[in-house]
Amino acid sequence: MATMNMIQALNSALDVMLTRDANVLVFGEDVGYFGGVFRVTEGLQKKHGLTRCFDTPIGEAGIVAVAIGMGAYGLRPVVEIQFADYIYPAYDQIVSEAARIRYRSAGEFYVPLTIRTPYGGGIFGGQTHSQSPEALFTHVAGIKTVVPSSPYDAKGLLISAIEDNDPVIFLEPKRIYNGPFNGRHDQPVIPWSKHPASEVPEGHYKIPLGKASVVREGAQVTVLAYGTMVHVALEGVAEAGVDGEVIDLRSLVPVDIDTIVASVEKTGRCVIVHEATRTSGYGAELSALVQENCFFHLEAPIERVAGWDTPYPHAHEWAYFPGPSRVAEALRRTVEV
Amino acid sequence: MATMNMIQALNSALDVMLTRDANVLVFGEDVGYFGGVFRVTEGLQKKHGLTRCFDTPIGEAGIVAVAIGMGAYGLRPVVEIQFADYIYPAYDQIVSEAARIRYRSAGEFYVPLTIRTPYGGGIFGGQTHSQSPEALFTHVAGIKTVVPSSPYDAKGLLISAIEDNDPVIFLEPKRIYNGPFNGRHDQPVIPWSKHPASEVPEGHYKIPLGKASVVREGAQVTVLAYGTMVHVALEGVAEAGVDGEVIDLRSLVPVDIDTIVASVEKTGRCVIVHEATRTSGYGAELSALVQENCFFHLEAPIERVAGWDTPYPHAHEWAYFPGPSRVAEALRRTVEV
Amino acid sequence: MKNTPTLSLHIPEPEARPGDEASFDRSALPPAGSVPRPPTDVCATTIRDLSFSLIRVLDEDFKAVGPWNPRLSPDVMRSALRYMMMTRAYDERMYRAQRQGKTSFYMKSTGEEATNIAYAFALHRDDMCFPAYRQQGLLLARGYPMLTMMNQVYSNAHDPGKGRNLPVMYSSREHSFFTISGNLGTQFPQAVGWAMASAYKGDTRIAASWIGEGTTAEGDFHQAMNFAAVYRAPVILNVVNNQWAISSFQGIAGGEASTFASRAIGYGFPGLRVDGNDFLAVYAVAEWAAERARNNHGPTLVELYTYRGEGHSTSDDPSRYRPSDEWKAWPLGDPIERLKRHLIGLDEWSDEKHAALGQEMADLVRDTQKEAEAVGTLQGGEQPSPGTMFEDVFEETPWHIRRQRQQMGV
Amino acid sequence: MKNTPTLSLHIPEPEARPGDEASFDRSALPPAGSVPRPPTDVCATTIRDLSFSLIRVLDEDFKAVGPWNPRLSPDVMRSALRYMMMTRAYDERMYRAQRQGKTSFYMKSTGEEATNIAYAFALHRDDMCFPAYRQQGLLLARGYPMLTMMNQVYSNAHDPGKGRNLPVMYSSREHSFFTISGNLGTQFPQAVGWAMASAYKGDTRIAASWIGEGTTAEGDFHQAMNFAAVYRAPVILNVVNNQWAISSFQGIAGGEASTFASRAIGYGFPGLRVDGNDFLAVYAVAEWAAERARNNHGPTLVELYTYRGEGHSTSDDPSRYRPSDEWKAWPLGDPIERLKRHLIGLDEWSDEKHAALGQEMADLVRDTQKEAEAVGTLQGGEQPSPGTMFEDVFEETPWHIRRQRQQMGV
Ligand SMILES: Cc1ncc(C[n+]2csc(CCOP(=O)(O)OP(=O)(O)O)c2C)c(N)n1
Ligand SMILES: Cc1ncc(C[n+]2csc(CCOP(=O)(O)OP(=O)(O)O)c2C)c(N)n1
Ligand SMILES: [Mg+2]
Ligand SMILES: [Mg+2]
Repeated sequence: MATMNMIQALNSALDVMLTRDANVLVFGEDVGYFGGVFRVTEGLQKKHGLTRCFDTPIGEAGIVAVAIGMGAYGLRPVVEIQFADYIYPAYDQIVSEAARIRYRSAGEFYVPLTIRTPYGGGIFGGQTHSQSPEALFTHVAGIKTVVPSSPYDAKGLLISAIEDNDPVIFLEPKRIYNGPFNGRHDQPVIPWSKHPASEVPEGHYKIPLGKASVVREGAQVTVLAYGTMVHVALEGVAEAGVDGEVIDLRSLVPVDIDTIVASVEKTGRCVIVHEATRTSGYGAELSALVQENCFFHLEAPIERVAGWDTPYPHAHEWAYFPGPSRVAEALRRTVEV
Repeated sequence: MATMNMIQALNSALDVMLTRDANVLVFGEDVGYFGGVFRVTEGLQKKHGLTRCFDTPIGEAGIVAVAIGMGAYGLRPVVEIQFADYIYPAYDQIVSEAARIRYRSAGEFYVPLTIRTPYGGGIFGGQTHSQSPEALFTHVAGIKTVVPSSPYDAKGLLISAIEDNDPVIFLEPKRIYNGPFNGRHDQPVIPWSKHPASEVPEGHYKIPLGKASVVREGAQVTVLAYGTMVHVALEGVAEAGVDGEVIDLRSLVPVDIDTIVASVEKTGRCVIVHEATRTSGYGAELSALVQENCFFHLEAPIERVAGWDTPYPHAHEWAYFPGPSRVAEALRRTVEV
Repeated sequence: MKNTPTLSLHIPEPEARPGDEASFDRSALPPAGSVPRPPTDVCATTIRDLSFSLIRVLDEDFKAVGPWNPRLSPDVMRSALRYMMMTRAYDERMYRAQRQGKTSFYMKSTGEEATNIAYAFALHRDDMCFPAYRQQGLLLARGYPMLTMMNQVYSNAHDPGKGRNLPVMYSSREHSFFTISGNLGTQFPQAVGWAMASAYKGDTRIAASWIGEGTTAEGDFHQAMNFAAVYRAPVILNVVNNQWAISSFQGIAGGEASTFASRAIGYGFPGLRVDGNDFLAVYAVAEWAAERARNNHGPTLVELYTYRGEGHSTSDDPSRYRPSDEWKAWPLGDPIERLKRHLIGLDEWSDEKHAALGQEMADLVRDTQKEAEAVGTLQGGEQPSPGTMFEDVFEETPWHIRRQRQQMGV
Repeated sequence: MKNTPTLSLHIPEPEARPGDEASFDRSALPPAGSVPRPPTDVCATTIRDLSFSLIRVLDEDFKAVGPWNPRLSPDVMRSALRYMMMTRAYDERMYRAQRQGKTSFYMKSTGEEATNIAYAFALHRDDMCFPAYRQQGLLLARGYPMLTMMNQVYSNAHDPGKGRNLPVMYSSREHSFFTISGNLGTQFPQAVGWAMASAYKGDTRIAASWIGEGTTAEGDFHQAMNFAAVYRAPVILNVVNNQWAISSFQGIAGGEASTFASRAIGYGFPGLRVDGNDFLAVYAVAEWAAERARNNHGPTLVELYTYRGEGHSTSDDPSRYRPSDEWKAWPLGDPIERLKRHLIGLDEWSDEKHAALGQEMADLVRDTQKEAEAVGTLQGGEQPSPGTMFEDVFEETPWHIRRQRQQMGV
């Protein structure tokens, strides 16, 4: 066991996999010599060699496309898209190719590709360094979408993603790379070392894709969240003073429907929290799923707390970011019904 | 008034706008001399000239990008993406640029761009000529998404889209270009000429974006649909023998919330129908909206009838396509609660 | 401000439209044998002019001339002729099958057979190919069963793709033939990735890919070119310039002001232009590029200069946008006819043998078609079961797809 | 199967890393004045060699020599010098303001001032520019108020962008300066579209755009090149090759095997390569390309060969990936220093005047900064009201955004 922040945990996952499997290789913009703009690939080129962790041209479509070709060859590429906001040039290769090749070829070819990308707000990144595009992937058959919320989960989920034989979009909530930010931007930053989930085994371990984690048990209302919003949700529960059950989804596709349903059947109430713009966000799918599966248990409308339906505005970081107070308000409304 | 099928109505809209406004121009793959693979732009180059309706390289990103630049200049480009399945190479230009330029520049620049694209299944087009990607646009702030279901609406909505000062994704349900297909693929095709909505004025008229149309009034259950599914929904209502109120949304963003809420408050029940894959489809947003706005009126779970969460498989056209029987089943389940 | 003229927008137009006389004046053709053949380890910067020339081996008398003559044995050439004729016969039948309603769609490769069949001979059997939709000849020439191809076209129960793909979207890992995509150009950078993987593993296999000249306009063309250049990937990137996309001529794709082969110059690797209707020339160029790749000298772009003899697909009617006699006017002839005449000139073939082979191919295709139709077509017979629709989305089917399958009761 | 060697994967590496001695051996520099200047209506196919050369006007003694000498008046050159120094002073201050926490981010253009300021002089005022994030000098030289730029950087209440954009993402329709995007390369084909629109309307205005050499790897580079070629758009496409993207050198972008200018060859239009640290050379090339575009001869690609003197942005630390003395080793010097010495050589300038101008610029920037900070910074003072966040998503705000605004109570 070692104490790691999320960057270190992700780095450790890559290191473990590069060490174990000669078919794993890591590449992307600035990930080689420099070690990535968020330092997640630091030291890997030096340790594992130039051809196993290297820089690429600034062409996200090309990065994903060559990774698909490598996957077809039999490698297990792990690529970094520098910011999720820059994944769109690769969108066609992801949704028309990576997601389709197993189906198209009836299993003759498949793409064991992991696409890591920092996402989400809270860092004054403005419109093009803050986006949360998960719903643009959850709608696409053939892709898994995963979001960790702690160093421990990050490493275990990333190893699972790399070992998975299907393409995985691995969204890294960059706001919590260094600490479990709970949305209280006016308070000092808490480092991961103060949090139990920073205890991370140094070797190989996995957290299965498709399994949620109940991070706080509660009886009054179910809160569904992922990424940074798990910590914000916990803070919102505290602020509202309600007995909320907070579920960290971890995987969005496949989603852990059993854990969700069991909780909502127990609480009869549900609040969904995400950073992405509200309309057609993944919260809509969650709301529909809960409603379909738990209709007769619901005692109050399911609420969504989400990013506003605008681009992410630089100076309005905290007015845009769905912080604990907005979560708390929704919780109060929900339990009062 | 003339009798038009949907192709003719769309052609007429383009012709009217090319005639009225020298800033309107039309381009895309095969749209010039040939008149488009679905013939929507037939005759326009000959009538309006080579520079007003022309062919482009096969580069969807380039098509949308140059249209954005033209929009910034002051033109009103109308581009065709040959199939919605091929819009992904242009995705970055659409979501990061067209959708953002007004916001980014605080209104100094804007993009009065219309992107027409045939979409949807029912034509044995297989995986790459059948997709319904609307939810990938409804999630993006700054884009309007419009889907007509009849010749009359198609022309009026397309003219509104062209005159709109923001980018509009205009999805043309290709299965109903020639007739109001109701999902009964084993029955002879009905031509538009038998349908009242094929009566189309030859001149200029508009149908406002953001207004739904109640195509069948009913008391028992509300059915939300758009595009081809409007006709399938009507057929499903008939098959189920329920008194369904069928709403043709026409615009997905902005959506006509008032019409939806009024109907569901009346019926207490709601079934949503779309062709797109179910998970994170636009039906999820509709379900969430209905649930949030009408929770205390709901007497049964909202159901979604949608495409399966797989790519669109060629030989299984009718097993995949959400036809009237699947709608009818959902309606029966819903009214029986 | 200076007094400048008003600007005007240039829209490229082909030389001839329906009703006009077909014309290929622009295609100034250097004589066969006139282009030098550099060593395969040549520095790309010294052979830029090859991008603007045209490598030809068969001359007007169907003799093989010049430094690019690959000196193939008559046996190899007869075998190549066989596969070209097999492909043409196959295309002819499947086209008709679509017209008879037995399937939804078909795409012929008439006139372009040499552009890919030559690669089946020049490449190793396990070199990986990333084809577009018009390289069926390559698959036949690699020995893939024609019956299985027909089963794919018919989407019947024996289609290895389980009826999921449009007709002609073949896939065969065993034949090193990558699953064809309906999205243009996506396979080009994937081929580069496969080649990079092979180099990364210290393998000896190389990759090849094909796209049409229209498809070079996609961003993926640039990704392929750039990644191939940066990492010196052992890959052959082929652009089949058959003069037409669907209704748009190669000028709309960017072919008015330069050649497609010359795109390679800006990336710093060789771009060769070859008579695509000359089997020997295509073979020679493929062999050159393969040897270069295999010896770690990196990628080659090959422009295969040819003509699409038939409609784009069964959904197309070319008489609406080009003169109906344009194929006849094509100055580089028919690859089958040319190879046949070459072999006859060598006394290794005859009109009688040719007619007999034609008949043999027609019979083969007809018999195979009967077999395939005995299984089923899109319209009837044995078809893939709907339940298979839910398989292979993921390696393991997750709950939501399982639930949907249950809901459908299959 | 032949006995071939095993393949290996090539990963480009720069000549020097931290700790190594800085080196630019590869940059073989032709002497100033040695490159011929063709007429602006030249056929592109005849000047392909210009893509591999380097157009230079100022020689080692800072004299203007050769056919590209634009023969600018001393007044114009002094004015250019002023804007280059203004830009450098502005960059210096704003960089420090970020370090002081007054804003979140900043990007300097140190060493690259000539690559865009020369265009402010060579283009017409209403020619439309589609910049990347490092063309602030162009905006200053077109007379945009520095105060407004600072308000943008500070995201304060007077930021015309209402605080929505990252610092340095300016926009000014009045100054024909398109709203800067955070997504690399998207503006390149947009500029082509604007130019096509101008041509379509029979206007006389042309467009210009700038991207970095790293950004040429995006698909949008290819879209811009291809659409510009096909429709002969009146546009100047500039690639600022400042040797580095963030931490990756120009070889990772495809610069090992060819020049960026040579990319134009495959599209059939001129690709010129110019000393980007030589104001006169950049001006001359801009003027040439503009005249060509204005006379309906279509696009030009310009590679501006320069060096990024500072970090990529305030988020970057270049000492981690390149020798710290690399800028000093850059063989083409500093554009400000070179223009200064040229003017001094002409007896039109002096060290004293230069020092005074330097002081004037520093004072100007300091005073303007005070004014801006009196309004507010990202950390305090008058800021855009949160309600404005909901404006301009659409021309008319639809119900769902109105409802969200109400929910937020602003
Ligand atoms: C991304 C994408 N855009 C558009 C299409 C529609 N389409 C299919 S084939 C074709 C023409 C391709 O022309 P070319 O590349 O020259 O190939 P050829 O058919 O001539 O072999 C078009 C536009 C597509 N399949 N994919
Ligand atoms: C589509 C996209 N991918 C990645 C980035 C992240 N990024 C910002 S600047 C930059 C480097 C650009 O280098 P270059 O084009 O050479 O421009 P320079 O900064 O040297 O002027 C990168 C990778 C981005 N902004 N957009
Ligand atoms: Mg073609
Ligand atoms: Mg750079």
